[in-house]
Amino acid sequence: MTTVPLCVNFECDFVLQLVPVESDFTMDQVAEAAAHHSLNRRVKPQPGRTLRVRLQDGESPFDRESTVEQAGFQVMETIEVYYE
Amino acid sequence: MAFAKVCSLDDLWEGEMELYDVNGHEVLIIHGDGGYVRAVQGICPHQEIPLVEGTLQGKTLTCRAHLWQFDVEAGEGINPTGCKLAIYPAEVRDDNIFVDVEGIEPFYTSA
Amino acid sequence: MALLNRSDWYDIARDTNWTPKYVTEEELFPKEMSDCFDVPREKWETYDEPYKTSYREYVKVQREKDAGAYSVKAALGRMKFLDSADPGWKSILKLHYGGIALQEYAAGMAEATMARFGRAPGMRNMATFGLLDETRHGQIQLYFPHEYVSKDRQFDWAHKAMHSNDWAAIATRHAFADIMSGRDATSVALMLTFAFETAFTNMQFLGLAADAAEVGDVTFSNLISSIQTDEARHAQIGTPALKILIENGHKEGAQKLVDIAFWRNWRLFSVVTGPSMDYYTPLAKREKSFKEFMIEWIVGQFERNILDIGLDVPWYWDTFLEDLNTTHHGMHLGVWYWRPTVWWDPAAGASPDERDWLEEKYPGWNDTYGKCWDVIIDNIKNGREDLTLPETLPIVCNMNHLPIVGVPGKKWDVRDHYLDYKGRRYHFGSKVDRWVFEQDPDRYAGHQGLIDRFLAGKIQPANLEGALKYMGLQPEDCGKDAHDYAWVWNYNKPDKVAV
Amino acid sequence: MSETAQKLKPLKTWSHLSKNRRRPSEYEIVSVGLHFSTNDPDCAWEQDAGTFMNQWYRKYREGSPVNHKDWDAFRDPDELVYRTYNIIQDGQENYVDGLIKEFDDLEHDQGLQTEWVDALSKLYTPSRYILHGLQMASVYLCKMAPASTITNCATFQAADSLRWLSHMAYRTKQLSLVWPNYGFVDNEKHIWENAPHWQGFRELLEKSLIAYDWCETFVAINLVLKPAFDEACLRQLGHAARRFDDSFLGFLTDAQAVDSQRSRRWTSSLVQFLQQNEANQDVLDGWVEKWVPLGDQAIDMFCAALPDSPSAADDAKRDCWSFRAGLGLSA
Amino acid sequence: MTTNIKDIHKHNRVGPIFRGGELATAAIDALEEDNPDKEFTIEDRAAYIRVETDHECIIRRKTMEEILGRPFEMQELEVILGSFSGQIEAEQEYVRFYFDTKI
Repeated sequence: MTTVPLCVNFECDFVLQLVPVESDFTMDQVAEAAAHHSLNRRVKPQPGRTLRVRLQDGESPFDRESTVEQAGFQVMETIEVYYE
Repeated sequence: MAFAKVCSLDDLWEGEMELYDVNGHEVLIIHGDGGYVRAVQGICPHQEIPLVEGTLQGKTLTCRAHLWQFDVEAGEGINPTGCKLAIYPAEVRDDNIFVDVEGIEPFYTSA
Repeated sequence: MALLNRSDWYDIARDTNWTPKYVTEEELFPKEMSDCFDVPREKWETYDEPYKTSYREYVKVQREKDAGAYSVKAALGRMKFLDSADPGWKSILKLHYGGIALQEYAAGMAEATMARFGRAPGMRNMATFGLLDETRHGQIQLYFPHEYVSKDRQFDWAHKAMHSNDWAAIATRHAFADIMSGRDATSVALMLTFAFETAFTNMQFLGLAADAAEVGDVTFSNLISSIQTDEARHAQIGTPALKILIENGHKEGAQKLVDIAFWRNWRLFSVVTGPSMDYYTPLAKREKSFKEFMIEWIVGQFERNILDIGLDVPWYWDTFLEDLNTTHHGMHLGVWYWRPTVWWDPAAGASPDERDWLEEKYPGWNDTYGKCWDVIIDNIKNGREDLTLPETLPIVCNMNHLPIVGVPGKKWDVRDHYLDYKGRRYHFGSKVDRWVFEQDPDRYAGHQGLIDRFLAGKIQPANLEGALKYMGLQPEDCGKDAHDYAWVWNYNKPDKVAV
Repeated sequence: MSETAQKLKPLKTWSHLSKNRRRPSEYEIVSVGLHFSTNDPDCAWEQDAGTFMNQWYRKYREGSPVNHKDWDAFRDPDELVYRTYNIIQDGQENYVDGLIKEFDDLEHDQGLQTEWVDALSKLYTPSRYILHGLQMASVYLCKMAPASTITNCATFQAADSLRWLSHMAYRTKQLSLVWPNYGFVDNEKHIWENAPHWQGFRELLEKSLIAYDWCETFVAINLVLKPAFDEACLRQLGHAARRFDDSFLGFLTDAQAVDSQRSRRWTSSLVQFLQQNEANQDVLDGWVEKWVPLGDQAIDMFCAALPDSPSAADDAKRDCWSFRAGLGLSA
Repeated sequence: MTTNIKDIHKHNRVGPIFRGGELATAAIDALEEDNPDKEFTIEDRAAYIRVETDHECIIRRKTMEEILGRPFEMQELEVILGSFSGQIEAEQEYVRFYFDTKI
């Protein structure tokens, strides 16, 4: 298991942030790690909706259960985290 | 007995002077250019003006109010002459300034 | 015989090129230090500086300028103004002095590049005055804030900032290395004197002076507008250089350097001057909005000048005009949120009245930036200051070294304009920053931004605390909300009254 | 209360000056530690370490054979700051204005002997190239010096050179109006590039300008070229001028000497400062030995052309020698 | 803002931007005297005064002397000349602001 720093673009936030995740994190865990630095800080949560992860400009999100390793994220990969 | 620690050389840099209360005496501590340390009465003998508001050039202290000047080495008035500043024994030990105020009273003129 | 006029002897004082015999021309004027375009020497000899002065006139006029600036300072007893100044205004002073004093001094070294390696004697003479000017600007902008250090430790950063690894210092150093310190004499003439000093310095030194006058900071207003009179003169080093380059078939190359410099300056000013004018200056004292000042000085004045000299407007001009509505709001939000990482106390500038003003000047502000501020305001009201403080670092652009920002809220458009180059991924805040990189990758590629250094393990411990230490910030230095959140309590006033 | 104990004391001055425990002067407040490009020896400017400019600084500043543990400890003995420089030089310019006016009223140029007018056209007015070269070399030193307190001295020295270049241009024009057939204004470049008496100075100047190591520039310019120029082209020329009743030139060179004296004061201070590190002595001596022969040759060639001045070369060389010897340098 | 931002630079306004004070007042008077066929707009923002006219204007040293009633060297204007629109030609007897091109 290694730490993978990511460049996170959280929906409706104004800035890209550095978010380190572990290689065995699922996408839900990635979204949670990202949310920690944006939700309730500068972005209002939307209860009942699910956060998804995709590559910047990616057409579709990764499976919620797939891991960072499976998704093949490079160090400082730019991902978008958004409400489905 | 009576040397009391007043401040450190960190508090009072070369080129500075500051007014301190030392056991009830108002004392002007001078840390002059070149590193000498003197302690003189804090109030001008002329009128009730704190000398800390004056200016120091070399060893000449000038009161801001009426520009009376004193030699802080000897405590003698330079202009006008005939007046005096009380001098308190002062010494530096381990980067701290100590002053002895015992038995010394400031001078005042009635001018 | 009557005494001579300046014009009688002026040309003799710039007839000083000769052909070297004991060394080669290339040794004396290496291309990389003198002129990246390699325009022949005889072409440079047509150089004619339009704003002339002589040594005799210079020392007399500059003595008078200094007498004015120093006497105003003495007469007004600055300490008293500072005691009563709005905290937001104090932050402008801290930001200004820290960001500018030592860079002005460094600009003197770039003037020295022109004074030594410039190919035209007239350029060398004018740049010698420019070197003196920048010595003035460095020194006077240290002398004025020095008396504040005993009152407020953040003023120490007037001297300290450029020596530190604070992100704002890295960003400033990188931008100025690109337009002056790291360039040859000809490029300095274009990038520093033309693209910077006939454009952006007007914003900070005259635009902001207007705000200063409104605020009542007469000393500062007088100081910076006095500085700009020097800039107005030595900024004219660039114009004749541009004309020579265009005449000799180098319009495209010259245009590119101007475009690079303009963009780099624009991004830097979006974080320095933008927040100062639109957020830190007390609302009642704002002469104009940042955008309005930009329109006056840059769009109305500088853009017209570019065309008059024979260049085109930069290729990204439409992007830039759009940016006027957005970038500095994001920069401000970033600086405020990461306030412990700066040496001044950012004023939020987001009280209800201020938001009305922002909405009026920048329609749509409430639906975008306002959305982020809404969450911040709720957190403060609910006693959750912790949520208004950062726990990670923002990604900074590998060109401008400022946070990569975009529009939040309903018009969310944030994105990373990255580029993979020689096996490394570079992140950029805009396509223009990426374009700048692509023009000359080896000038930038080996440089590490703050995030690169963090990931390389140069910042220890590897957390925000370690980052603050790396940036040289002691707890007393770290920025706080300038008004201690008093602006938040202007929200929901009726409730408070009811209680 | 550990929290209170950790709290930093209020500052009295910039934190970098606080360690001195001495109230700083205006000079120190605005002059010390202004270069941030010296902080990272591998990368002067915030860009790729391999850029041409970064390599240049690495080679010619950080790579200089002279070293000092604290370059920022250097102080200008005159403690000049920008503000005071202008005040002083405005006063000096008033004085020169007065000289110009006074001698103009006396129709001084009209009364010059033709032999001396010829000498002026060959020995005096062509030196604008050296004055400008000194200006260029001084700004280079300013750009490359490892401490802002050294840079500032070089800045004012460069400005002084421009000052004298301006006076020279003025005098050149004046002389051309009174003596139109002596080549004033138009012929100086030809003389500078061809007349044998200038070739020594020209060689010294051109080579100094490419002595790109910051400290070698300093040695070549401040310890060799400037003293040689001052002694030969000002003092000895001034002596000759007085022998030909050209007291104006003598007064002008005396006024210029005021600037030169200031230059020598900081030059001396910088040499002494460098000598605080014993290893620098050999480096300085090596450079002095390299450059002095060029300086002496320049003096010899120039003074040979001075009319009625048989001892000029020896006097000038002796004065340069004693300036350097007084600083403990090997020539 | 009624004008389209993309058209804002399409003008021919030139002129000095002065710091305020007595000298600036004199210089504005001189501008009006030295350019009798021109109309000037003056925008006073306390810290600076923007003076503009169409395409070209000049300030002469002699005119400044007449207005001030004292000897005046053109270089003294530098003390108040914070900026300017257009190009500049600063000579001993006059300062001129102009555009090469017309839009």
